[in-house]
Amino acid sequence: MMKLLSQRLLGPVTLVLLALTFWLGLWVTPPDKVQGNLARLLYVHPAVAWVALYLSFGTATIASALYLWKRSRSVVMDRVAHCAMEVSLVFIILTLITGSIWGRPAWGVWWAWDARLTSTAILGVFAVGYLALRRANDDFELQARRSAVVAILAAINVPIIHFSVQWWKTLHQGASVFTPGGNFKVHGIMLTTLFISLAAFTLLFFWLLRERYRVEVLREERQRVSLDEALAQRRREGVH
Amino acid sequence: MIRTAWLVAVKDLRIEQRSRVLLWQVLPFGVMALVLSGLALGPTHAGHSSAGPGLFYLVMLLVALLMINRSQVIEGSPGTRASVATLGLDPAGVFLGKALALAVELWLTGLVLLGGAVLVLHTALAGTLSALPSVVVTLGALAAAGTLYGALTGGGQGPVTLLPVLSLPAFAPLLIAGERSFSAALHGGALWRWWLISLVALVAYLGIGILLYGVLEES
Amino acid sequence: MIRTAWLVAVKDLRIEQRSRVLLWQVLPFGVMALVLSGLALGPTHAGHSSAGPGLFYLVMLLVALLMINRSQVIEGSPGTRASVATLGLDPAGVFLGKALALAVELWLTGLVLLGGAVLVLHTALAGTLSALPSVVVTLGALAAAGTLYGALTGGGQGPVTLLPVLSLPAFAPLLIAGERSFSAALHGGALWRWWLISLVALVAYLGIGILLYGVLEES
Amino acid sequence: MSSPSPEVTLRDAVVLVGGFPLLSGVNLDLAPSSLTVVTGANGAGKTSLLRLLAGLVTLSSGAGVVAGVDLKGDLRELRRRVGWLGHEGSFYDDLSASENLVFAAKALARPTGEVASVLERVGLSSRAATSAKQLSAGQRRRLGLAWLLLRRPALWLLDEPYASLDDDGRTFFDQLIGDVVDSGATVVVSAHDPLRSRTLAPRTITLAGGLVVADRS
Amino acid sequence: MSSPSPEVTLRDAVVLVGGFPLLSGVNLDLAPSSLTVVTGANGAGKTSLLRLLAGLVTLSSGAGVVAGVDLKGDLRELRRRVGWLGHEGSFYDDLSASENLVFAAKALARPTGEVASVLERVGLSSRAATSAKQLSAGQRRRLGLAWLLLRRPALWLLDEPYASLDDDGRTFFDQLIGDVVDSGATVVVSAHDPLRSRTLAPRTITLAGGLVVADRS
Ligand code: HEM
Ligand SMILES: Nc1ncnc2c1ncn2[C@@H]1O[C@H](COP(=O)(O)OP(=O)(O)OP(=O)(O)O)[C@@H](O)[C@H]1O
Ligand SMILES: Nc1ncnc2c1ncn2[C@@H]1O[C@H](COP(=O)(O)OP(=O)(O)OP(=O)(O)O)[C@@H](O)[C@H]1O
Ligand SMILES: [Mg+2]
Ligand SMILES: [Mg+2]
Repeated sequence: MMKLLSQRLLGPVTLVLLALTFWLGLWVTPPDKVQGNLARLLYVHPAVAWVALYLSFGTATIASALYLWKRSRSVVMDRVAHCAMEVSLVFIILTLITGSIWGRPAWGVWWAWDARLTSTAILGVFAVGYLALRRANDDFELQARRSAVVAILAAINVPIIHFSVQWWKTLHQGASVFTPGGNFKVHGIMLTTLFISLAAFTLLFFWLLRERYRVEVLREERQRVSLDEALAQRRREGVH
Repeated sequence: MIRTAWLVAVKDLRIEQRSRVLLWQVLPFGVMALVLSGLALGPTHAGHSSAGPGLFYLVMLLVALLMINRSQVIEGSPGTRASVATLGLDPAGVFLGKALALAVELWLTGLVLLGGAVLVLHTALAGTLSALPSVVVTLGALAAAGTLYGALTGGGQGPVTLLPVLSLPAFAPLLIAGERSFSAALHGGALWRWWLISLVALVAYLGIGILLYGVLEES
Repeated sequence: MIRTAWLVAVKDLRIEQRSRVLLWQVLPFGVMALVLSGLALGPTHAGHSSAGPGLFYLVMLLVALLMINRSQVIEGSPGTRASVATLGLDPAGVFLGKALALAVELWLTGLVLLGGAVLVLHTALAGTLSALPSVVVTLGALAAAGTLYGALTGGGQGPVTLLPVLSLPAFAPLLIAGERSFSAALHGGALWRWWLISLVALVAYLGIGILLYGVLEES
Repeated sequence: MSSPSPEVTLRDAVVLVGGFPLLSGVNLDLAPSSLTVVTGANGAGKTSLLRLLAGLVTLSSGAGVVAGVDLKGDLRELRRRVGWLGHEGSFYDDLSASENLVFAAKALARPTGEVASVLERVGLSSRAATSAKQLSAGQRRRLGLAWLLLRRPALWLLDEPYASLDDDGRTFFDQLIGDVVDSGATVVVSAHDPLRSRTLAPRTITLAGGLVVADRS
Repeated sequence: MSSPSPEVTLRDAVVLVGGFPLLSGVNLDLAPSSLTVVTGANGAGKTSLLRLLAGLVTLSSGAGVVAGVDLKGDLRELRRRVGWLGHEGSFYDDLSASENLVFAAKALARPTGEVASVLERVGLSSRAATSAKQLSAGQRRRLGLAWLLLRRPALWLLDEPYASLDDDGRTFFDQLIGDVVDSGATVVVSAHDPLRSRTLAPRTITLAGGLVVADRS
């Protein structure tokens, strides 16, 4: 019952929250004193980054670990990992795009050699590598195992990359740009909007993941139909 | 010769397209290498856009090494080489075809990486655009030279690691010429002189290849 | 496990020694790449000894890619993999053995290239010497990680080009840590913190390899 | 036919690679200590069947137990129990014939003294120091056999062992599998020619289209 | 025996690779439009002899003329006149069976329409779109034959063509070489089995230790 309800409601609630975020972000919240309307990216960029880095990559990693673990080794886990990684790649790209759009007027450049930017790009390449590996081999089992290992290997790099942010900064001052407190005066309404955006994008992630998963299952079902055909055809090869 | 060249180029590109190595493997590698070399230099050096052309060409060189390697791998096992040898293809045509296929791949990668350089290394967009003809010629020369050196080291599976050693000294002048004319395009300067060097190198390598490729082929 | 590791390491090193790939191909490539990346940056950047550590590690990374590749190639054709699989070697031992062989090769190359850096990139000799322990550990971690990624992409001949894409992001933190501690050794600074990161990475990769290498092996 | 616990049991075994069914539903029981010849037209699925039994490909659907190991279970354990001789060489090309065997012997914790006698048996003594990639086709096949002789597995899977062996080689080979079966191991051979030795009376299984279509003892 | 101009003439032919003599002084004359079978123990030098005739290795000492080309001369010209079927596959693994043949047809300026009929002849019609690396051992051999059928060379050099062909394949193959010889081409085959077809009466040459030790018509 609960399950059914949540299934029904996930999509609509996500849409409502997203609409609310945009309404609050575009019309209700005031423009920033320094950055003007540009600061409205605050309601998109951090939320997108949160989904990309932690939510979807994390889901993919946990699902992969569960797949490798003998007792829970199931196709479901492999599928979840695969789908979450795809969603993650999309959100990483969105993070890079929104960040770049923000960076161009804010810092005058599209890209800076900041640890956070670099680490985000690196994570993106990890995701691409993962997806590339998935198409590199015919053997389904091998594929699943290898990509699960890649996801886990990628995940140990996340903390390393994460900590290197601080170390890098302490060594190279001036590269740090992420000081929202300095650039924004976070009013109550802005903070609320920020949180709503986080919630909205979180739900969006789950929604996308579920849809992607459904598509994957459908694809596999279609494959199974063509598979029966292939089996019949192969068997016919024997009879002359 | 032209017919053979076309045949070979189409074959190579079809194999490449089928295996999607360019899209899924070479391009991400290029992007990654660009980012990494930026990292290795640290923000002080890489932040300067003056390092842009050099890094771009360095990465293109590494990408080219991968692709030359691949261009030899798809020629297949010794058995395949033996039978293809019995087709009696015109070696000049084979050379041109393989060089063309390689050039197409390098141009595609170069385009993406130039975009990356603009975004990541802050090379100016206008200057980058005006460097385009020189980049095209330089990458073409790289493809021609690479095909020659690929044939030199191809064949057995042993000497794959030999390729970088042999080809890097030959690529160095190309790298310098390309970097100079790219820099000139960015900051003003004698663009055409360096451009001309690349052009001469392209013509020279094409000529040498057409004349000598037959000598290099698997005996 | 230890016995298997030793057996595998000796086998890999013997094949390497017989084919002389390290001496004749990898080393010259490393030296060449060092010189070339100096060239690519132009005199303004490369002349500074501050670029030394970064370039050294960048080149070591490229060398490592070549050697990882090679370490998979010597595992031979699918047929060989199939029969070796039927020997039932302990995968943890195989992992350790291959990582050890790779590490030995990387250490040898690193030693030569450090000499090159002192000569060509003007890094201070004393500082370079004091960076040695951190270099050893970092290269060890590179070998462990590289063996893992090599097994991931090995097998068919297709995915060889996949190796750089998959492994470069993993190598990036190692590169940074190595570069930092090398720089710290040269100019004074928190050497030990970076050294520790490399050590943690080494232990982590060894642990993962021992646990998961079996999962990766050709099925 | 079905003795206490059959060495090989397959039920509706399907092997898919890239969406194509290499095996399309094989049912098979093989008794321990038996000799089986698998025949069939080119592309019928002989190699695929042997690879499945060796744990070199995974079962896509159906069920199977080989040498006491479930095919859905630990394939590494299975591989440890079988010996495999394929179309391609099965050794390190850059090591010499004897170095290859020494490696195998050490990996199996077998005394390395056996190597020389095994080389002698397969007629490669004069090529002991030649690197494997320089051996001729038949010599490579013999080296593969030598590797198996060292292994002494419980289940021998031999894919067209006759191909490129000369007359002596084939006679030796027939003797060898006779001995092996007598000593209690199970042997499965794929072949296009009937075995020559009259003293061996194998069961012959014919494949077509990835299915068993005939079975004759 | 020696008709107007023999297709193959070898005088004391020696082939050295890495200091080892693969052939140690072969004397041989082959008439045009003849069928020759080369036999010999494993490692006797059969493959090496065929490779020499195909211009795939160079002559270290001695002299030879094959298909009108001096072995010390333009080997590329020689390769253009012979057809070679080796142990390994002889095509691009990543292209499909028919794409491989279309490539060959275009390279030879032959109409690509022939490809379908050639595939039909070697029994690979149902695998036309399968990539060469996925074919079974026998199917690869058949694809190699198809490649030669397109080529229609003057001198056919076939290294153990029987290996891994099934019954049908061998019968087809015997017919094929009968036709080929009748149409005026010369065929040299290395084999461990005698040819099956009784209508073909080949000359049989036996090698041992890189030398011709027997010659029987
Ligand atoms: C290409 C450029 C950029 C990339 C790749 C990028 C990436 C990221 C990532 C990965 C996060 C999540 C960090 C975490 O939660 O640990 C983040 C957060 C954030 N980014 Fe960006 N960003 C970029 C540009 C910018 C710009 C130009 C600004 C504003 C001037 C900005 C402001 C923020 C803020 C305010 C947050 C949330 C607070 C925080 O955790 O620091 N970003 N960004
Ligand atoms: N992706 C694919 N598409 C179509 N057919 C495929 C594909 N992959 C494999 N095959 C076919 O699967 C079969 C594999 O058969 P297998 O190698 O087991 O044959 P075999 O009985 O050993 O034959 P041979 O006697 O020639 O060795 C072949 O017919 C091959 O063409
Ligand atoms: N470097 C070397 N050192 C020693 N022996 C070598 C070397 N290179 C090649 N050989 C030998 O040369 C011979 C090559 O013979 P070839 O391949 O022509 O034999 P073949 O008659 O075709 O045998 P098969 O029937 O097994 O195919 C083999 O005996 C091989 O061991
Ligand atoms: Mg087979
Ligand atoms: Mg031979």
